[in-house]
Formats: sequence, C-alpha cells, structure tokens
Amino acid sequence: MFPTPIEKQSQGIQTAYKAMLPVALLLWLGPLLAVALFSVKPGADFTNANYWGLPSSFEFAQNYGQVFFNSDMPRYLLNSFLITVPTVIGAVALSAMTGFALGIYKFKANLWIFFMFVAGNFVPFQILMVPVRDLTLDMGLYNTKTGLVLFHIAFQTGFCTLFMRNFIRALPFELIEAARVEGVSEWRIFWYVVLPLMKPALAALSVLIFTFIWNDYFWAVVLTQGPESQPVTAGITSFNSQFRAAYHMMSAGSIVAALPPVAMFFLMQKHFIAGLTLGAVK
Amino acid sequence: MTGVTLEGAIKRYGETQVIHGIDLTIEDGEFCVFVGPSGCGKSTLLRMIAGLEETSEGTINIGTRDVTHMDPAKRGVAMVFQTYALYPHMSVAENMGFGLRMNGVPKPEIEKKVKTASAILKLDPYLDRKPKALSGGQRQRVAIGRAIVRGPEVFLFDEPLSNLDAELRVDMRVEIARLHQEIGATMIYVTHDQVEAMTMADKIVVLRDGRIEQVGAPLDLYRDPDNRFVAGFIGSPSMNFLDCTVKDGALHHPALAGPLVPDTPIPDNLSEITLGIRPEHITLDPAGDQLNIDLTEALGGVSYCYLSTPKGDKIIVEERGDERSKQGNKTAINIPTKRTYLFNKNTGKRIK
Amino acid sequence: MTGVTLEGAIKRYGETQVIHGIDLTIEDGEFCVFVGPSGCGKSTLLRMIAGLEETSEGTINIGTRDVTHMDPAKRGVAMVFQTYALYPHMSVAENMGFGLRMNGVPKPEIEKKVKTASAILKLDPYLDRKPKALSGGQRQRVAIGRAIVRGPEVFLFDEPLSNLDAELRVDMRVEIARLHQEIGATMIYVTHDQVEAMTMADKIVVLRDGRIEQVGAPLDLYRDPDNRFVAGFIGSPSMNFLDCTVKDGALHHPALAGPLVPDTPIPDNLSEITLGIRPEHITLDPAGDQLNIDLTEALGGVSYCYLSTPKGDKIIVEERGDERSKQGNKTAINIPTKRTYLFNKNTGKRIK
Amino acid sequence: SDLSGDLKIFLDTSNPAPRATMEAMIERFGAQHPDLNIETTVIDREAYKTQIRNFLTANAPDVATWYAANRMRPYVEAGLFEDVSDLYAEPAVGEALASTKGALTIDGKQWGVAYTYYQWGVYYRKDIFAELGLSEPTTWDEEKANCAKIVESGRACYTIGTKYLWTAGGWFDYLNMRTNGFDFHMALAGGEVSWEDERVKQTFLNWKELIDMGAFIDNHQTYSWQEALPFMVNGDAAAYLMGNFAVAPLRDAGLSDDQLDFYQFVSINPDVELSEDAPTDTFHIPANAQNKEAAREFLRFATSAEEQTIINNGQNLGQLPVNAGSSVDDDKFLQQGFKMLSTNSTGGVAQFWDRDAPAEMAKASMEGFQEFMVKPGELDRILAKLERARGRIYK
Amino acid sequence: MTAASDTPEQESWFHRNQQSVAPWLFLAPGILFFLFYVIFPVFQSFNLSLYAWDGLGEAEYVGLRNYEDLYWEYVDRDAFYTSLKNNVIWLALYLLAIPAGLFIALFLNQTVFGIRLYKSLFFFPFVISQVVVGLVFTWFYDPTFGLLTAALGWFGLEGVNILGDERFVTYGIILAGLWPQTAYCMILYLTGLNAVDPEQIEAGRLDNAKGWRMLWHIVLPQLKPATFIAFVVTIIGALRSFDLISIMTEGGPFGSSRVLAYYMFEVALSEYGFRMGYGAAIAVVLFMIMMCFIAYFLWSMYREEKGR
Ligand SMILES: Nc1ncnc2c1ncn2[C@@H]1O[C@H](COP(=O)(O)OP(=O)(O)OP(=O)(O)O)[C@@H](O)[C@H]1O
Ligand SMILES: Nc1ncnc2c1ncn2[C@@H]1O[C@H](COP(=O)(O)OP(=O)(O)OP(=O)(O)O)[C@@H](O)[C@H]1O
Ligand SMILES: [Mg+2]
Ligand SMILES: [Mg+2]
Repeated sequence: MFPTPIEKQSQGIQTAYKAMLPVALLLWLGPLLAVALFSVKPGADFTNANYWGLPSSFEFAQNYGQVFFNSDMPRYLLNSFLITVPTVIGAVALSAMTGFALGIYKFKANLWIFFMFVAGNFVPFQILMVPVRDLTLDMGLYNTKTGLVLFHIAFQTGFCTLFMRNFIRALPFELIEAARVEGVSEWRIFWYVVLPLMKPALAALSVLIFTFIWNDYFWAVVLTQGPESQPVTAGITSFNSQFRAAYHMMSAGSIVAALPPVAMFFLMQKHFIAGLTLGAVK
Repeated sequence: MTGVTLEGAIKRYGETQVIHGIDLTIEDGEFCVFVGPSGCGKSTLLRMIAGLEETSEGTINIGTRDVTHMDPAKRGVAMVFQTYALYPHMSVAENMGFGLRMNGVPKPEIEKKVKTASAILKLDPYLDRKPKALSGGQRQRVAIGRAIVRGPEVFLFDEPLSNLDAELRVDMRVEIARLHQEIGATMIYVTHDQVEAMTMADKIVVLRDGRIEQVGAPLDLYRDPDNRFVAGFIGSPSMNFLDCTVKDGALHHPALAGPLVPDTPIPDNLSEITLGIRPEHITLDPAGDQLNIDLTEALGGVSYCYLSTPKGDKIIVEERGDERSKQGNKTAINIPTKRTYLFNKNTGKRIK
Repeated sequence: MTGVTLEGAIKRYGETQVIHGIDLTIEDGEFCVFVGPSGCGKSTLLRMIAGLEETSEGTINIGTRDVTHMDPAKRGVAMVFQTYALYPHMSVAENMGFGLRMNGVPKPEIEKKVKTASAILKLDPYLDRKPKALSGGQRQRVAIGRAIVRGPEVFLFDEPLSNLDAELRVDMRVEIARLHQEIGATMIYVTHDQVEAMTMADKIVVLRDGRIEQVGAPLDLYRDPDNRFVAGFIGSPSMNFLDCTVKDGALHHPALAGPLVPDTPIPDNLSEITLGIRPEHITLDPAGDQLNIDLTEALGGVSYCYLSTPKGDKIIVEERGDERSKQGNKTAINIPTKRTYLFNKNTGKRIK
Repeated sequence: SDLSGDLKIFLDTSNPAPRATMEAMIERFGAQHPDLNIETTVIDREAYKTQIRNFLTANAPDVATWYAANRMRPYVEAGLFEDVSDLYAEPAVGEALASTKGALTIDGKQWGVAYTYYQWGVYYRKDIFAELGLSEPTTWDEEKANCAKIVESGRACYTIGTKYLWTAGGWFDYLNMRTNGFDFHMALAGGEVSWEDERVKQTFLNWKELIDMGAFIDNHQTYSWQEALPFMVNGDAAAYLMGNFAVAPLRDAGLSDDQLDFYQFVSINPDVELSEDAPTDTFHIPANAQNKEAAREFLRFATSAEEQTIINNGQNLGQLPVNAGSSVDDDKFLQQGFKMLSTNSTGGVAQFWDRDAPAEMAKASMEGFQEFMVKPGELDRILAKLERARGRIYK
Repeated sequence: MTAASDTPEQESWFHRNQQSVAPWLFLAPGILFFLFYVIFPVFQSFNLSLYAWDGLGEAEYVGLRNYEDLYWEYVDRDAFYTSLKNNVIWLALYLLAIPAGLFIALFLNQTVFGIRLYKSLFFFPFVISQVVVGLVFTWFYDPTFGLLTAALGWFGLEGVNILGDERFVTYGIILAGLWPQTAYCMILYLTGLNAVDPEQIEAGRLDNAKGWRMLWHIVLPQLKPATFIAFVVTIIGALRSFDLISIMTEGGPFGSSRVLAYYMFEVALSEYGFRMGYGAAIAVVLFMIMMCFIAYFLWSMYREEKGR
C-alpha cells in the first residue's frame, strides 16, 4: 500500500494525521457548508450584514418550507425525476444491447461502430445544440420531458455502450460458448446468461447516469422552458430570480436541488465508484 | 452413441492456416486424447468438432451425420471448458438444467436428469449452491454434470484439469476415467499434461503445428514412437538424443564408451543418425570419464543425473536405489542396445 | 557474506500469532529451503527476514548485525517475488539498475554491474525490452538479475517458480542451483514444491502452523523423518500409512500378508502403531488377494498402482519394468522390513 | 361571452407582484368567459427572452408578452407575430391606445398592444439628501455638486448592477439623449451615426466625469439590478437610475415613502429638449396561435380602460396605464412619472436602448458600456470596437 | 446450405443466420437513436455553419463566410479570440485537477477509523450539479460578503472582486470547476491506488525507493490507467465548460470569461443572439479541437484492442 500505512508511523504522526483529516475536510467543503449555513438563516441576517455570524434565529423550517410550499421547486424536482428515471432505464437498456452486440460478436464493422459511439460520446455538445433543438421542435417535442428524455437516452447511449461493452468483454467468453453448445438462442443468451452477470455494471451505470442527467443544465436550458417540464437545475435559476438577493432562500433551494444525487451517492456509493472507474477503463 | 470422423479438416484464420488437413477416426466409445505443444492447434481442432469454430475445408462426421456446418447445439456434443464456464448466477442444479430448460424440456424431466447426473458425480449436497461456493474440483464436476445431463453422443474436454492443483488433478483424473467407463460415450480430451494423456487415453493423438504426428495407444507411443518428435514428447524426463556419426555400421559419439551397434540395422545411405535413449534405461559406469556430472537431483526414491560432454551435449540419467552419483565427478554410461531408438537426423523419422 | 540467525522470532497480526518462536541458524553460503503446507507461515517468515513485515518479538541477525528493526533496504538482502514484481514501465536494464540508482550509485558503475548480471543470466539480448515482451522464464531471470545486481549478502526467494509451466520450472531450477554455486551467497528459498525443495536445498526447513517440524539435508529428511508429518510431506507419491495393531511384538493389518515384525523394536506401552512405507519400496505379489487393484496408471517408465483393502485403506505402489499389473485384479504386497517406518499413532512421533 | 376552446397565455412577469397582478387579471377575464379554458404559463423573465423564439415556432401560445419597437422586429419579419392592425381600426381601441401605437408599428402595421409602460428616472434617498443638505438637482452641475457631497460622506451616489448589462444601457440612454438629443440618439440606435463621432464621445466624457469622481458603487459588474438594491436600502448609495418597477422592491425592503423620492434626469446640454425612456411592455398574438379570436378578445380586455386602471395601480404593477381613458394611480411616483412623460418630455419618448437598437448591436454596445464603466480610460478602444460592430451589424 | 440435409425440420432463415443477424438486431435501436440524435446533428452543424440564419426565417447560403468572420471581423474576432484564449487557459489549468486529485487521494489512502466517510465526503463536490457549484462559488467570491472577502479581511487584506475583474474572472471560474473535477480525479486515483501491486511497492522498499521517489518511479507508472482516464475526462470537461460560466458570469464582465462553448451559445441562442450559422461555425472549431483529443483517445484504444 502506498503511502506507507499510517499505523506503522509513530503515535505523534498518527494523531496529527487524524487531527488533520477533519480540518482538511472543513476547508474542502467550506463553500458548501457556508451555503448550508445560509440556508438556515433568517433573511434579516443578510440585510443586517450578518453573513458569517451564527444565525440570529434558526429558520430551517421556515426557509425550506418556503422552498417546498411557496415556489415551483417541488414541480421542478418532480420533473427531474420524471426525466432522470426514464433516461436511466432507456439508456441502460439500449446500451446493454449494443454493449452485448459489440462485446460478443465478431464482425467487420464492430470496432468502427464502437468507435462511433465513443467518439460521439466525447463530442462537444454545443455542436449538437442547434440541430437537436430544431429536431425537437420539428417533432413537436420542444418543452416536453419526452423530448429531453429521448435526447438524453441517445446521447448517454454513447457512454453507456463504452462502459457495457468493456464490461462484457471482461466476462469469460466461454460462458457464451457453453450456452451456444447447449443450444441456447442468442436472445436467450443475452437475457438469461449475460444480463444477470451484468447486474453490477447495470447498477453502477444507473447510478452514474442518474447523477449525470440529474445535474444536466445545458440541455435543460436548450430544450425546455418553464416549470411544466424543466428539471431542477434549470428551475433553480428561475427560483433564484424569484428570490434574487434572498440568499437564505437561494441557499435552501440549492441544497434541495443538490440533495437527490448526493443521497443517491451515499446510498449507492459502491456502485457509483465502480461505475466511475469501470466506465472508462476495464 | 457414435464415433467421430474428420476428413481433410482445415482451419484458416484469415490468411494463416492453423490446421492442415486432419484425417482422424475416433471410434464409438473411445477415450481419445489430443496432446501437443502449446499452440499446435489442439483447442482449435476440438472447437471445430464442437462447432464453435467454423471448418474452412474438409468434413466432420459424428456417427453418420455430416455436421461440418451444423449449429453447435445440433451436433449432439457437450463441452467441458478449461475455466469450467459455469453460469455464476445460477445454482448447481440450474447450471446443469439450463440447456434442457432453454430447449423446452419439461421441468420434471429436467429434474430427473439432473438428479441422475448429480448422483453419478456425487454432487447431491451442493445442488443449491452457487458455483462461487464450490471448490475447484467440485466446479469441474458440475461442468461435467452439465455435459452429462444433455446426454450427448460425444464429450469434448479442453484441458479440464489444468486449473486444479496437483493433488486434485490426480483425483479428478481418476474420476473422469471412472465416468468414461460408466457412461461409455465417446470422449475427446485435450491436454498438455503428459501424465493425463498417458493414464487416461485409449488413443493418443499427438499434434504438431496443426498436423498429426502419430496416433496410437499410450504405451505404444511410448515404446514405439514414429519419429523423434513423438519420442521426445512422450515420457518424462524426455528421451535423450545424441547425434551420432555412422562408421562401419556402428554409431560413434564422444559420450559413448565406444562404438555402438544398435539392434536395428542402420540404413546404408545415412552418415549421421540420431540415437534416442530414455533416461531410465541408461546406467552410469563410474569407471569411465567421458562425461561430467553437472548436477544430481535427488528426489528421494529416484535421482536425476545431469551429464554433459565437453562439447556440450546433455544427457539425463535416472538413478534408483540408495547409491547416488556425486555432482562434479566424472562418469561413463552404459546403453542397452535393445532400448535404443534410431532416427533420421534430418527428417526426424524413426528408423525401424 | 554471512549467515542468518533467528532467535525466538514471533509474528503477530493483531491478536493472532502466526509465527511461534522460530529459532533457526542458516550458515553463510547455505541454500536453505522453507517448505510446508499453504498458510504455514513460510512467506511471513521470509518477509520478516527481508524486513517487509515487522518482527513482533525475538531477534533476527544477518551476519553479526542485529537487523530486527532495520529498514529493508539497509539489511543487505534482495528478494525475488513469486509474481516477479518487475516494474512494468522500465526496461530490463532499468529494472535491474533501479536499486543502485536509488542508492546513488554512479551511472557507469550501474551499467557495469547490470552487464555482469545479464551475462550471468544470459539476458543480454533483452536488456532494452519491457517485461511485458518477455516470457515467464525470462521475467523470472530478470527478477533474479535485479537481486544479483545489488550484490546482497542474502537472497530471498518466495516461490519464484510457481508461476512458470512445468518445463520451464525444471530449467529455472537448474539455473538457480547453478547461480548459487557461482555466487555462493546465502539463499533462502520458499516453495511448496517438493521437487524443488529436494533438489535445490542444502538444508530444508519444514514448517507447520508457524512452527519448525524438522530441519535437515534433503535426503536426511527423506530417509530419516522425525515424525509422520515430515514423512508424509517429503516424497512423492507420499508415503503410505497403515494404522496397525500390535500383537505379540508384530504389526497386524488386513492389507498385510501376515504379521510384520519391523526392524525397529516396538515399544511395549503402545497397542497401536502407524506403519509407514514408501510406494517405491513395496512390491506386488500377484499370488495374494488381500487387495484390489483399483487403477493402474502407466506413465511409461513407471506405473502407479492404486490398491485398496475391502475396509477402505488405500495404498499406492510404484511399479517399474515392462510388466505392469492389471486394473481389477487382486494382489498382495511385500514390504521389506528394513524400509518401514514406525510412528506413534497419537503424537505422530517417529519411533526409532 | 361566446368564446370557447383553449387560450394559452405565456407571461414573462415572473417577479412576485407583477405575476400576481397578471394572474388576477386573467382570472377576471376567465370569469367573463366561463367556457374558455385558460392556461397560463409564467416563465422566468430572463429565460423568456431566449425561449420566445422556440415557442413562437413550435408550440405557440395564443397570447405572449414581449417588448415593443426593434425588440419585436425579428419576429415580425419572420412572420411569427399576427398583424393586429384590425384591432387598432376599431375606434374604441384605436383612439384609446394612440399613445403607444407608434412603438408597435412596423411597416405601417401594428403587431401587438401595449399593456403597461413606466417611466425611468432617478430614485433617491430623500433622508440622505436631507442629511447632507441636498435638494433635487435639475442641471448637470447641480447633479455633480450633489454627487461630490455624497461621495464625500462616504457613500456612492448611484447604485447599479451591470451583470446583465442593460442597466448600463439606461445610463447611456439618458446621458446621450441629454447630451445630443433624442433624434441623434435614435439615429445612433439605427446605425446612422459613427460611434467615433465627437458627439458620441462627449456623451461618454460626461459619463466619465461621474465615474472618475466615484459616483457608482464598486463591483457593479458582479451584481444584477436586484442585488444592487441593498446598497440603496442600506444607505451605501444615495440614488438609483432605474425604471419605476424598482419602487416595489425598495418599499418591500423597508424604505418608506418618506425616505424615497424621484426626480427627472437632469438636463446636460441646455440646447436639447428633454426626452425620456418609457419602455412599453406588450401583448402579441403569435402567428401560429390556435385561438386567435379569443386572443384578440383578451387583448381588448387587457387594454380596456378599466383593466388598465386596475393592473397599473400601486398595489399591482405600479406603472402607467396605456389606455387614454384610464386613470393613473395616485401613487406619488406614478403621478410624478405621468406628469413628467406627458408634460416635460418634449424631445420624445424612447423605448430603451436594447429595444431601440438591434439585438446584436445592443449586446455589443452594452458590453462596451459595462467595460467603459469599469475602465473609463479605454474609451477610445471601446468606441473603435463598437464602430467596427456597427459596420457589420447594419447591412 | 447443406447443413440442414440431415435435420428433418426446415430451419428458418433467421435461425440459420442467427449469429450474423443477431448483433445487428441488438445494435439497431441504439445505433438508430445515436445516429439520429448525435451523428447526423454533427453533420447538420457542419452544414449549418455555411449558412446565415437567424433561427426564425429562411437560411441563406454564405459559403465559408462564417469562418471568415471568425478571422476577419474585428468585433467578433475579439470575442472569438478571447474565447479561444480562455479555452486554452481552461485546458491548461483544468489539468491541475489531476495532481490535486492525486495529492488528496494519497492523503486519504489510509485505513484509519472513519476514512470511508471522509473519502465520500471529499467526493461530494462531484455529485453536486455544476449549477449549484456555480452559485456556491459566486457567493464565495462575492465582493461584499463572500467567504473569500471575509477570509482576506481576517488577514487584513482587501477583498478582490474575482468575478468582476477580467484579469481574474476566468481563473476564478476554473477554480470553481477544479473543485468537482479534483474530487473526480481523487476517486479515480483512490481506486487506482487500490490496484497498485503491493509486491512492487515492497520491491521498491528493498530497492531503497522512498517517499517521492517511490511515488514517482514506482507508484505513478502503475497509476497510468487512472491518469489516462483522469486526463480524458478532464480535457473533455474543460472543453465542455458551459454551466459554470453561464451561472457565474454569463461570459462577463464585458465578455472576458467566455469560452467557445459559451460564446457559441451566446451568439446562437441567447437573448441577443440570432446567428445560428455563425454559432455553428464556432461549434465546428470547438469540435475540431476536441477531435484531436478524441482521435488520440480512439487511437490508444485501437492500439489496445489490436494489442490483445
Ligand atoms: N482467432 C485466431 N486468429 C488467428 N490465429 C489464431 C486464433 N485462434 C488461435 N489461433 C492460432 O491457432 C494456433 C492454434 O491455437 P490453439 O489455441 O488451438 O492451440 P492449442 O494447441 O490449444 O494451445 P494451448 O495448449 O496453448 O491451448 C495458434 O498458433 C494460435 O496462434
Ligand atoms: N496481514 C495478515 N493479517 C492476518 N493474518 C495474516 C496476514 N498475512 C498472513 N496471515 C496469516 O499468516 C499465516 C501465514 O501466512 P503465509 O502467507 O506466511 O503462509 P505461506 O506459508 O506463505 O502460504 P502459501 O504457501 O499459501 O504462500 C496464514 O495463516 C495467514 O492467514
Ligand atoms: Mg488450447
Ligand atoms: Mg506464501
């Protein structure tokens, strides 16, 4: 293990290290903690320039109540879920199939199709912006969650295919051959043999895509407008213009918007990290 | 049940040909072992029979059916892989029954067949376990069980024991031999382990570079190899080879105490001949001093004595008994003429 | 150059103790092999000597220096790992020279030393290659080269050959033995391969569960084991053990043709004794019928005959010569009394 | 009330007070037409500006808010707004809306109706002026003298937040109109005058005088106009050149009418007539609307004298009604503003810089204004750049 | 085919050609989606960059005029070159996330009590939306009450208006971007460190490599895969930087914090932007820059594929 395990160091170093950890964390998360502090302050603290002192009163319920009952935030949150969940399902389903096809079969175009997905995945999405917007307009899907979901699925398929294909490549190919010798049809091999083995990849990818999509801002701005279909990342900006200069409200709103992916990360940490590292390498 | 026949089977990967026209008949119920050095095409040939690789040319028959271009599933073969290839998410019973299930066999029948197979392989206590919870040997048994359940005409094994440790390998070897006796199906078995080949086979097929070097029963190959390659490949430690010059109908070599007149007559047209002699047939003669004893490895019951001539030829001699030679000493060797093998030095062909 | 001395060396991982007070002296220039079943603490002991694991109690001396708490790099040891642990991003030459470079040795000197080592190990053609582009045996040689270059007083090997295939293993074994003769440094070698231990060691240390069972020269251990564990562990195939009852100063066992009076006197107080006899010392007596021949494995020069009594005791007999027993027949065995070993059935201690 | 079907209305009135006003008005309209199913969407004001293009072409509503003058030109030219000249032809409407008709006319046709407008001017802290002994200035020198005293007292004269650029456009409007007059200003917006013209330069030099004396708050480029309000509320700045919509948040923040007052932007060049910014917010019917009949009825309703009185009163928008027949709330700011626009704005009424100039030029120039406010020394470079922009934008 | 000669039941065409047809069936939906939404639009953008179009009316073919504008038109050129320059700064400085991530990973790669929690908390910034990160940092930099100003104040220093000063603004935004990106690299390195061969470390210890030398000579080379990924995602992240700029400054003050990605959005779709074709031309330039990296990535992947 590198660096040398701290247990092997002297007691003094160990203590110093343990003391340093929380300090470092505090510095690291400082800006975020500040926002958390803001979000429980009363508005008056800001007019009185009490930015960094303790809250003059603890207004957690008041501020967050406002966010939930006196703004479009709940709708934005709901939209985010309605956009994120179908995207995750769609992208994972599509890429499980493409990944299977590219990982298992040998045919001439294989590598080129794979490279198409990979290259597409890294394309700057600005180049897609205008055409995709027009496309969505033409299909009558502008400002619908469906339009956003369809695009996200398509775009994420690139990344997911890279991920899935590499994962499937790492599976023992004998499993597929064994099944073929046993007379199992290709579709059933996919369904009964490969898919169950991909569970960890599916979980990792789902969690990862969930945060990606949840945190998407660009496409939300390009393809949707207004609370009927915008996700919370875009919603937070209109929320903020509604509460411009009301820092306690903006903080509370931001925290609410950030919470679901954070919760997701904490619950599914193992998968999440597996996803990050599995995705690009093997 | 039925045998397997290959006629002029050829396999090409793109431009490179790796199997060069194999003709081979494996009888019904025979246990046939493919051996050969790594990369000689053993696995490829087996997979061609299984249908996992396409056959570029030639035909493969199983029984009376031409299966050359048939789907693997239709050939009536079952295969056991080196890595077992068990489905990790299924229990042992599910693993064994999966093929039948996918082919629409009714449940009770599947259960019955799995029961029978697991009884044969003593897997009953593990039927509900996942492969992960099994030892290597048990996994290998499950893989075999999966093959048995489908009642194939031909079993194919690709180095099934090479992932097991030495001890288990011995046990599983015995087990597979027993199974062959019990079921009596045709079995084709790939290995590069000498001992497996020698102990299990009815018929050994020695392959080199995609060609058959010799086919025969194990001790026939040991005692009567067709060429230098087979002679060197079968037997451990390998046969010693000395490139001798022929003079006056006798073989001359600095390592030999004197000219050696072998039992086999030497063809007139050859001036050089390779002499083969197995380590266990040579005895040391401490009186002589042609050879240096480089090293003596004492393994307990036997020792291997590594000799070399000043010119660099190496000879290994097996010693038994309580007296062993000593490293650094000089020695000569005695070679019983009836144990010698003669080979054409250029072609490697045996001279009989 | 100098030997290694351990005194009461103890290793604990947290609460669990895995090495229980080892006292051991390894002479200067000796080739010492640690053997024992998996998990017995061979690697741990070696790593304690290397300084990669801390020693919980006791002292370790290399030569006259107490190195118990010294930095690994300062101990004058070099280690060859099972997985070679070559730095994959460095060429062979860089790998070998890295240790010197880290110690600030000037470049020309490094080059000279690497040259010398690579000449010894015949690595010259590969000096510029990356480890990836080498075969297993070559990698192992590089790993050894890396050790040589630093000119250590003690070489430590942890199962250096276990990742090689059988053939290469033999070659490398010979190579390491040769190297030891050439350099003459103290070498400590961990293996669980019998053959390696027997053939290479000046001194074998048999470990079990973190304790030393016996220390001695290979053939001494083979011929004169202190206890049943060592007797069974050294020699392949293993010694056969029969639990006999003692009656009238003779041993009785259904597998024996009759009561057996061993050369060693039987202590009076024991009513049960374990009889040990090696497979190569038993001969078959086709006239008898106490034993079934379960299986005969013909390997060419030798066969192993697996026998069993009706009660389930198993015996392995080694056969040589051209006549072999036939599977399914019945047989008896002859045991030469001077080849027998007696063990206390309960403690496993040898009775001499 | 024979209207039926759906009526989709898109609003950009996302601030709390205007939003409530509009929703209430729509409710009243709905009450008159029970069979009409009205669907209102309120979009963030900033976002609305980018999204209007999308919804006008894709899922067009029946009524949409927007701005008059050049700001609506691209949509008119692309045929995305309905010609509503027929409404103006109706005597009841035509006469009542005469004052804003010009702002909604392009190519001799009218493309929407105004529903509100508001004055711009200087809102200031009466109490601070009193404390420093200052009075409302009317001339440039008085203005500067006042400012000098304010700066001396440790305050900034003016708060401003230029992060979103347009606030600087307001300053430019006033300085340029006061320096060079309304017609020149419009010519500049129309691309007819060089930015490197001495007269334009003079405008900036006047501006520079204020900047150099530290009249504006620091770091204004990081604030939105709302974020700049606290400086005035806290007394760190004494005045704010802003539209009347700033009154509501200032009052919300705790300033009473005793503390807050308004004066017309001072005269600079005595030779030019005073002219004012009075941006007009408008309703349009998208060309792709589904229910144009109901939409027209809604436009009539929204501009009716009665509704105009209600929605523009102090409790609601707090702005000026467009209908000649409605009455102005007796809020002191509205009264002052109304009086200013109707009697003391002889030079003309401008919409606002980013509505009078084409979008691209507005963007480029306002960026220039912001840069100028931060780096007044770079004036020549900035003007040269704007001149180049003019060369390309006006074809 | 003769294969069926022995089998009585006539196999369907599909069944016989299963192995060659199956991959295409599996690929079809994914490929269609991807072509439709990603690949074709790329070409459409190329096409669009040859037109002048305000997004409302008819597009007019102008050939390479838009690209000429990038170069010749002075006002645009300022904006374009500022964006390009900022993109380069982004690329260069964003890469700091890699050593920073490595440093934190090394710091956290211990097994003391509660370290797992610390690791997850350090990873936090990455999961949070860039929008929120942008807000958080905007406040952090706020010249009146921001934490930065306050902190400087404690040391008796005068506050700096990071986001209002064209000298600092890009660096300020990059710093905000580095926060989540460093967390990302940290996780990559933490998992990479887990996979470091302990025997090589031990070999290094015997070879007397310690501390930095151990890191440099033995650990880092083994972290190459992690570094590679970190490099790829960081480059991509740097070139895609949009959210933060949009949230924190909208390209300001006076356009000094724009990057190509944002500039393109601005000229094409923002409040005052109506130049779709020109925007597409910028996107094409950005695409070309990115293509260098994509090509590099694909090339190394290709080598790996062929190498196995
Ligand atoms: N897909 C392939 N493309 C090209 N050549 C191949 C391919 N698969 C195998 N080969 C070549 O075919 C030859 C035979 O390979 P095969 O795997 O059958 O050898 P083997 O006898 O099973 O060896 P081993 O004992 O190592 O398993 C080898 O030279 C190998 O390089
Ligand atoms: N870090 C550790 N913590 C706790 N126990 C350990 C640790 N390392 C080794 N052990 C235990 O110490 C004992 C000896 O391990 P060691 O690796 O020395 O065995 P070995 O003889 O080398 O076995 P093998 O032949 O499998 O390599 C084992 O029982 C092992 O479980
Ligand atoms: Mg093979
Ligand atoms: Mg070990």
